[in-house]
Amino acid sequence: MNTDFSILWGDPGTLILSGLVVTVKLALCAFALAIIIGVVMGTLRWIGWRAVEPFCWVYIEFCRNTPPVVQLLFWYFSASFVLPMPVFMFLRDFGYEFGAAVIALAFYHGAFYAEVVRAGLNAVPKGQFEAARALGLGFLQSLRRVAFPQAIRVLVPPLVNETTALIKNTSLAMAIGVAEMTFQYRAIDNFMFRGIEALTVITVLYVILCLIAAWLGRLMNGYLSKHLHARNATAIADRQIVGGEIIR
Amino acid sequence: QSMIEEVKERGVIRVGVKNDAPYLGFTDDKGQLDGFEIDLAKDIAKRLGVKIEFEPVKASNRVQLLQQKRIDLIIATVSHYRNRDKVVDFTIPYLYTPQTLLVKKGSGIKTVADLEGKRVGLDAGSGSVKKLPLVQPKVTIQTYQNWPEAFFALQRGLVDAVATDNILLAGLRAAAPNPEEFELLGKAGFYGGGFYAAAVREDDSKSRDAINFLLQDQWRDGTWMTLFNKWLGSESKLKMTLADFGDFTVPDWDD
Amino acid sequence: MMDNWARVWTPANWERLLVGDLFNRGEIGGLALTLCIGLLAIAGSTVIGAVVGIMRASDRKALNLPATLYVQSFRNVPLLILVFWAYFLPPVFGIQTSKFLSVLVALTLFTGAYIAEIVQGGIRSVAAANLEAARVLGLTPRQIQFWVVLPQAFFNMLPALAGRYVVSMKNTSLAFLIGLMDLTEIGKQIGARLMTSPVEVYLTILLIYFVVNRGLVMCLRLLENRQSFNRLFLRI
Amino acid sequence: MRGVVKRFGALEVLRGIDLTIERGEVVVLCGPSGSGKSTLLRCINGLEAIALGEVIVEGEHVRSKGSKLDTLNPRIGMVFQAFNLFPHLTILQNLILAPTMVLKVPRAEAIERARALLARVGIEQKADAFPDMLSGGQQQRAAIARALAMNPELMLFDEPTSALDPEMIHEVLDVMRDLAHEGMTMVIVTHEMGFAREVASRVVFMDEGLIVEQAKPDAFFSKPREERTKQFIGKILAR
Amino acid sequence: MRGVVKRFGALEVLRGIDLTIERGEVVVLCGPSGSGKSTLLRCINGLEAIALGEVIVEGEHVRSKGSKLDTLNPRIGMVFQAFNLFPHLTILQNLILAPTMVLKVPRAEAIERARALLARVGIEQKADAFPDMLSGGQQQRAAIARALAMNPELMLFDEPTSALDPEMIHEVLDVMRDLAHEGMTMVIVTHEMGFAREVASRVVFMDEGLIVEQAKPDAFFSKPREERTKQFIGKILAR
Ligand SMILES: Nc1ncnc2c1ncn2[C@@H]1O[C@H](COP(=O)(O)OP(=O)(O)OP(=O)(O)O)[C@@H](O)[C@H]1O
Ligand SMILES: Nc1ncnc2c1ncn2[C@@H]1O[C@H](COP(=O)(O)OP(=O)(O)OP(=O)(O)O)[C@@H](O)[C@H]1O
Ligand SMILES: [Mg+2]
Ligand SMILES: [Mg+2]
Repeated sequence: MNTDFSILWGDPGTLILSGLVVTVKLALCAFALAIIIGVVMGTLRWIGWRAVEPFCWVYIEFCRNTPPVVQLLFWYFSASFVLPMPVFMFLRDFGYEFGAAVIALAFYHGAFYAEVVRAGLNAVPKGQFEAARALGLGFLQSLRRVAFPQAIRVLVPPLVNETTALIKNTSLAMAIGVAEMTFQYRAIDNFMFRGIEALTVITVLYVILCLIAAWLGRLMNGYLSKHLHARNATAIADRQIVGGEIIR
Repeated sequence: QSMIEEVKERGVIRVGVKNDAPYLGFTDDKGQLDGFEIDLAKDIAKRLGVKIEFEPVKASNRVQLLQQKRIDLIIATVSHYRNRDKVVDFTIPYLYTPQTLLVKKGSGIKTVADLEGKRVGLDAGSGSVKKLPLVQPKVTIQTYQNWPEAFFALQRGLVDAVATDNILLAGLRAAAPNPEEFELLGKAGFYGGGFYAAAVREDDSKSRDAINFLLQDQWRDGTWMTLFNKWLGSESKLKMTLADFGDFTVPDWDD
Repeated sequence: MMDNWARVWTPANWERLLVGDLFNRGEIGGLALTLCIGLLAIAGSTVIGAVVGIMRASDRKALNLPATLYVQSFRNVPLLILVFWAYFLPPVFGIQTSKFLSVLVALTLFTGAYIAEIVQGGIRSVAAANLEAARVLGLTPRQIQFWVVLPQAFFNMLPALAGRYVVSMKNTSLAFLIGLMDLTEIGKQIGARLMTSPVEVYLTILLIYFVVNRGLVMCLRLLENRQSFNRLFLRI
Repeated sequence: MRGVVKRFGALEVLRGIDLTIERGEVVVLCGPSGSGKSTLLRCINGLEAIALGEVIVEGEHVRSKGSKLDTLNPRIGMVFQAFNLFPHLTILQNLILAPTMVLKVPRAEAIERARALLARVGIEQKADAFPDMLSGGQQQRAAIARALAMNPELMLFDEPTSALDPEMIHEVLDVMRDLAHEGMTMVIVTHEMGFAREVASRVVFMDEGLIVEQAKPDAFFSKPREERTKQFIGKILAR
Repeated sequence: MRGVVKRFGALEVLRGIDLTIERGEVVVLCGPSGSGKSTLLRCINGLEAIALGEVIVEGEHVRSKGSKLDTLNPRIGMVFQAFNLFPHLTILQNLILAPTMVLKVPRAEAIERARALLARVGIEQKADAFPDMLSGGQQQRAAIARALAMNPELMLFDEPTSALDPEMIHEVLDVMRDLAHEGMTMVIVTHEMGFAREVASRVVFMDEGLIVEQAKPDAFFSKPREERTKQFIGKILAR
């Protein structure tokens, strides 16, 4: 095996770096959108509202049972049917592949975040929410002041788990030609025949990205346990989480 | 040991071919591989007196497959580029094709110059990924996993043009259910050209020569012409003429 | 729109989607191949996961450390990258692998790391009080592990395990990126052949995946019923 | 409260309850486990929707879909068996949360009132502690104070002492006794019969979703009319 | 049991306990929460290691490192507040697990004995149910049967009724009463003073890790000697 990592100081290195930037951007955008979907959907499911229940069910089951990469391709190629033409044309010139990847990843991971949020809310003892209601607090008030602050402790570990999954899944965006890291690795392999070197580097970079996410999660957990004195919640967390996945 | 000896010993030649290039190498409705290159490969195997095994390859992995000895020979729309010569050995060409653009009718794109600020769809592994920006720096390149996907993208308006070998584009257009909606730019759109050649592993001149001789034999006894007419020329759906190949003339191989 | 569906849903296409070229050329593909990879990976990763998970739950450093290293390194790399490694690295050392094997190995190791975490969590989740009850009855540590901890751990981790199995079934779809004729790749080929209607093709694939994975989940639900599980596996 | 029927799926938990509670009354609800006592309390403040019948508090119908989205009447206080203090807030924050958010009492005023209430239940020095640093009895007293902070017209107690150790039960019952003497209207589910005898103005005995018997406490304990009641009292006192 | 001292970190939970229990005695341990009652029981069967002193059961030292790896004496049965039945096994399987595995009783014989025990505690028809399909009282009776299946010489009960509803407490106390009358040696931590008075041969009162007073139940309840005991009894009975 003749590897030569010094070539990475040249063009391949620049390519990987630009890929890294795209990967990070993609992960951040998808994360932000997915969290919003997750919180809204998770709360809706937790309420158990008859009217929206089937809708939520279909969405979540669809996402849980179909491969993200096929979803990605599906959204990408069908968007021009679904979106109104002006919107589509605007998006297209704006860098539609990136947008499609963000939307597909957010849509997919939003379903998992929703399950995490719901499980977190379920882990807050039922009496807590009832006590808040018995005091006359409104739904949103109870949610914001009582349910979420307690749920969040339970939420962090599985949330970190899902987030690393999201970061890893950004690599699928290469299938629709988003120039992220894996894409750049393929390009380097194709045109410069320096696959092994590039693969080594991006593997390390992915590990670092995932570890950063885990580290941020731990920071957040530390912050929360300092500022939310909630031993009860921790006890619940220990019980509900198996292998970092909340038992559903 | 050279590839050609190995193959004879084994009794099987493993050929990397395309399965998504209409009329060159593609899967028919029954899932069988068929096309011009497939028939060329079959003929080579016949002349070698060995069985043939096809391995569908993509532009993005065909070289690695060859290097890793997963396949013995590539006949998969590989254009003979100099930088590729560093990693594989090319045979003599079996086809020349200019490179041009496929656009929607009425798009207003007539030449490569019109591509300024437009989006062009390409296969992720095709040479045009590097070449097109050299000709037209102000183009946005969007890559796909294969050519048909790039063509869907054109259909759906995700890109304004698909740019590659004329013959591939003609195949894509002809295979589409609505060919009349698309326009192959032809001569005006030519921005380059390439010799399709078979490739064997680097530093295996013995095998390359063997394949070269077989390719020459195909020219001489008319096999090549028959196959060309069957898939691309007069008897085919494409009805391509020499003009479509940039007035490329058949070379005369002597001993 | 309707005739697009008709073009996609032909008997020949269905045959290719479900079994590939099995009948023509004896090459398995499509859903059959996807199931092959998926189920083999599930079986393999469960074995790996159980062993590594027990190692992870142990207090002994010699067991714990390598297990942790394995889990941490495989969980933090995209599966796609692992597939590329499994595909491109062995030939560098002159080892011949097939695409099938590469995908299988990558998927098995990847899923194994996740299952190890689940197994570890399952073991830790058995209530301490329950262990004390077993000790008070005079059971030895080994008996407790085998008859009290592991069965209970199994129930506790079943939902997470089922989730992971489904994920690994979905992950087989990455096989197409190295050109293995799995369901996704066959779907793409049909799309390439028809040269249009990708929406219909992808929807069809999504539907097949959905049905298969939902079915898998439902089968696993049966196990979650303690009664039937007890009848099947526990002979006391 | 008239003809109240409550079902959970096929299970009819309350099978037609008529009960009127006058202002200033202290009603003790008792009955075997599963007889529907808690459910009845929860129907009064609307935590559960009722299937048939009506619940009228101060001339107003309690209309609740029993969904998490409803806002309940803040003038009905409720104290739970499990205290249900908010673990992420200090005791003081627990007390001022609802007044400031629902009644829009200014924060300073709410704090002042909260401190007064804590003093009244005897845990003023714990204002800045978190709930899980308190003993069970102290937590329950804080929970009562939290309910009182909303100036309720009616207080519901669901087995307020059954999660407590014997020694702590006392402290809580003392607080409740004081409340009763001050004329608060209360409905109490409890198994503490001594306490019931002492403070109740009426004892209501429920079984299987129906009110079997109601009477003044003396009459109830000394000469219960129904067979079922006798059995129950026998068992409870036999311990 | 002589001079037993137990520490959790810096906290000295048992501060020198001397206690001798004769065969056939029924000892009721009582005392305020946190006084070390549960810890004492756990030291007797070796669930916790002791720091100083010695515990001798039937002439043998109980030597336990308090680690999970110890195998404990199967002749000391223990019943927990939280039942701790194995949720993945049926009641019958719960009962035969230890006899077949530890005492190597043949399966058929173990089943026979288990059924007899279940009949004795009155839940023979629940043999094939899973624990969580049973009421609390039934679960606790099953737990007692499970302990009895090992033919224990000594039974330890740690607040066996305090997780139960009043009516179920009864069923469990009845089973325990029968056991006492049959001459089983028992150590019981409980707050059920009526029961203690009836069956105990001796009541031991603990506070802050020390035995404050021990006496025959009549003497204990009617004329306690120590001030602390008086307080405690006063509070418990005042309810
Ligand atoms: N949310 C619910 N869903 C289904 N059934 C319920 C629900 N809440 C209560 N029940 C059932 O309704 C019946 C009455 O319950 P309730 O809690 O009112 O009884 P209770 O008298 O308060 O008993 P306890 O003394 O045990 O608290 C029980 O059989 C219970 O199982
Ligand atoms: N594993 C442990 N680690 C540290 N401290 C402990 C542990 N177990 C018990 N303690 C402490 O030891 C003291 C005595 O506990 P123990 O459970 O024996 O009391 P108890 O008399 O049984 O009380 P209760 O009536 O509440 O059950 C308590 O202060 C308790 O906090
Ligand atoms: Mg109740
Ligand atoms: Mg205790």
